[in-house]
Amino acid sequence: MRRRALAFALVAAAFAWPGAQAQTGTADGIAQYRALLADGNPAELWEAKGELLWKQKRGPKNVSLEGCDLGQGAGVVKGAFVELPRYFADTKRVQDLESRLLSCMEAQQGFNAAEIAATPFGRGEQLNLEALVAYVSAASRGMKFRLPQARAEERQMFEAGKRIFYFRAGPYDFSCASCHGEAGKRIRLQELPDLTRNPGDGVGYAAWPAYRLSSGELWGMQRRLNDCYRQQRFPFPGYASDATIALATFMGVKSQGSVSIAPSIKR
Amino acid sequence: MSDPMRIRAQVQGSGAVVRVLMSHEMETGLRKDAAGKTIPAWHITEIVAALNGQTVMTAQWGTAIAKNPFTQFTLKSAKAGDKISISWVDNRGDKRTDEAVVA
Amino acid sequence: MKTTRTTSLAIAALLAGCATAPMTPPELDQLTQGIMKASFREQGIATLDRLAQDELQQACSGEKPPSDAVAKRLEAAQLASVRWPADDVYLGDWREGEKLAQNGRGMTWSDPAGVPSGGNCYNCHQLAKAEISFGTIGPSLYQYGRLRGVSDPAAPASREMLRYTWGKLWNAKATNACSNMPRFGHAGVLSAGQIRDLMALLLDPASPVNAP
Amino acid sequence: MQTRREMMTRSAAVTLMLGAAGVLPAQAQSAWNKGAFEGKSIDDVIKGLGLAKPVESKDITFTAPDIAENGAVVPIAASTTLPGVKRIAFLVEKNPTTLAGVFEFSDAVETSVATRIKMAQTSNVLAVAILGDGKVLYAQKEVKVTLGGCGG
Repeated sequence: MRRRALAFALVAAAFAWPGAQAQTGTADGIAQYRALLADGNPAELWEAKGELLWKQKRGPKNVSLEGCDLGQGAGVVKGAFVELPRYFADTKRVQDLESRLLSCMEAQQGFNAAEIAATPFGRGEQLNLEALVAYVSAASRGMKFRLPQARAEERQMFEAGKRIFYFRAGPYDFSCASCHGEAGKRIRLQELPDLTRNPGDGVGYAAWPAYRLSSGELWGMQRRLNDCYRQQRFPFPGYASDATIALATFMGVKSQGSVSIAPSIKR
Repeated sequence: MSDPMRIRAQVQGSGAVVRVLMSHEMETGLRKDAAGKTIPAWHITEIVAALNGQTVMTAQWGTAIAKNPFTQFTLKSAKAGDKISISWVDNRGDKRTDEAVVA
Repeated sequence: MKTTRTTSLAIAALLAGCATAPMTPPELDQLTQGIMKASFREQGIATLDRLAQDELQQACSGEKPPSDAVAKRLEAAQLASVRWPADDVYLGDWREGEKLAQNGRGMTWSDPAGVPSGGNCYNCHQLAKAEISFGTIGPSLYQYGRLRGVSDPAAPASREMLRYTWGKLWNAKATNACSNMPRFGHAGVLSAGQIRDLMALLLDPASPVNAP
Repeated sequence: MQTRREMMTRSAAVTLMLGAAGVLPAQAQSAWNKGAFEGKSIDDVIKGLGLAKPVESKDITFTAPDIAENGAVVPIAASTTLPGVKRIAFLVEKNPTTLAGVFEFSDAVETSVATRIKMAQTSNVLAVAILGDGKVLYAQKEVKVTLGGCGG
């Protein structure tokens, strides 16, 4: 219901958009298209699968993930997503959802985290991670981001994330800020959230993970960032690497107070 | 093994709106893989929807139904607790049936 | 993998070690460099040397742009490196230019080596009117030549605009140090021939960009 | 016409029954209209489905977006309050194969359905309603398919 209301609000906003007249027809068309897709997000298929995987005894140790601490205490899923990345004393690292899930899969279920991190997206255990990410993020749907920044490690990751966000390199001179440093811009017809400030409820950081219509897959933030870096013409950021976690910390802190709609549905 | 469907059936007036999401590749048979080899068509061919065991709607699908298909239809007369079941068969002969209760 | 883990533990130690006093900006810069080094790996044609910044990239990597004086100096250096068409032929085929403008491929780790890159133009700019799917990171280039009074590209009066536009395409940083636009010629993304075709798309009166 | 439709319903029901009983053979595709689904034009499909020439009608309500942000997923819906409509087919004029799907309704459901289709390019999309008396009506709309993202 909430998602539907939001979709209609987006349509209304598109109609009220004071931009160039010539573009209004196109913008309305896209808003109408998105509104028609608002009900029935295939991400639900991943949420359901993820819930089963969370509770299922798996891995060499044959245990479920119900003992996994995502920051709210062992087994607590609700509210965990909107407070990640955060510092974890057991791993002595600031971790995002995906790196934390990997740690739990290794420590509790006996999986080899490095092996899973090296697995290409959409294969093997990466497929299960997608589903787990959908399930965990969905449990915080409608909640506001409130990443902890009390610890020095968390503040340092924010600062590192900011520096990485603005880091220009590669044959195209791109940084994250090239596309996400200014409000009201698009690539083709896709609006680009300004991630240097809070882009608002259900936008930008608050819209991922998401079901990607183009590939029909569920993308977590790790895959989103990975494909951004591919298009930036950068080398390959490791799955759950500190650079990706630092970036997530930067974007998450900038999005404090905005409402998560994850997993959402995206082009 | 195919993943379960998501079926939602909500009472609306004297009937009910049924929304179904299915997990399926719906491969067209026109795409090529990284090595340039054509990926064979793999898609749902038939759907059967039943209310309390009685067929109420059927469908035949080709390759142009989108991946992870979504379908919505409306039962003229249904009440909370009625059982709705959806079955699909694909061109490989894989099949799946899932059930939901009208709420 | 072992290396990655060791490095990330080293970073963790660095993080923990400085938990009492806030890190100074240089310490944070150092921390960031360590994180970058440990996080990226080579994939396909996307080699790690792509992370080595040149002076301009470094100067344009701050939250705020560099000072006017620094920007001016960088622009002058970039302008001096522009390679002008040796045979003085500035315009190619706008039809090829339109194809390049539509093409956003090239130089990613999923692209094979040796395949010519596209120009990515529609990703950021409006060009021909028929294409409604265009980005807005850059200004609209619809009517580019017309609005600048280029009715005959071969006329001497058009020469200044030809050179300005060539300079933009070859090295956008020559006129705007921290421009979001890639340095297509300078970085070897596009060949001189491809840039000629894009020049024609922008400046040929017969191009759909300049259709009345 | 009538016979074909009844056959389709029956065979689908049989498929379900056999499926439930676990005796469905791997290649049980009896009802699937291969000929119609392989059609490469509207005419091919109409012929493949054994239908009369379709007539445009305002009584068919057809919803599709003006612009599809992604041709891989295009939400469409068709409904009608006309009595006697037994089936609704969706056709995409410029797809490699024209017929996307055919929905067949019993009296227990409204003649109304929503689904999502793939479109290879900008094209007319048709909702074709097949009546019990053999009449065939349609509504159509052009859906623009745009190129999105960085395109890399």
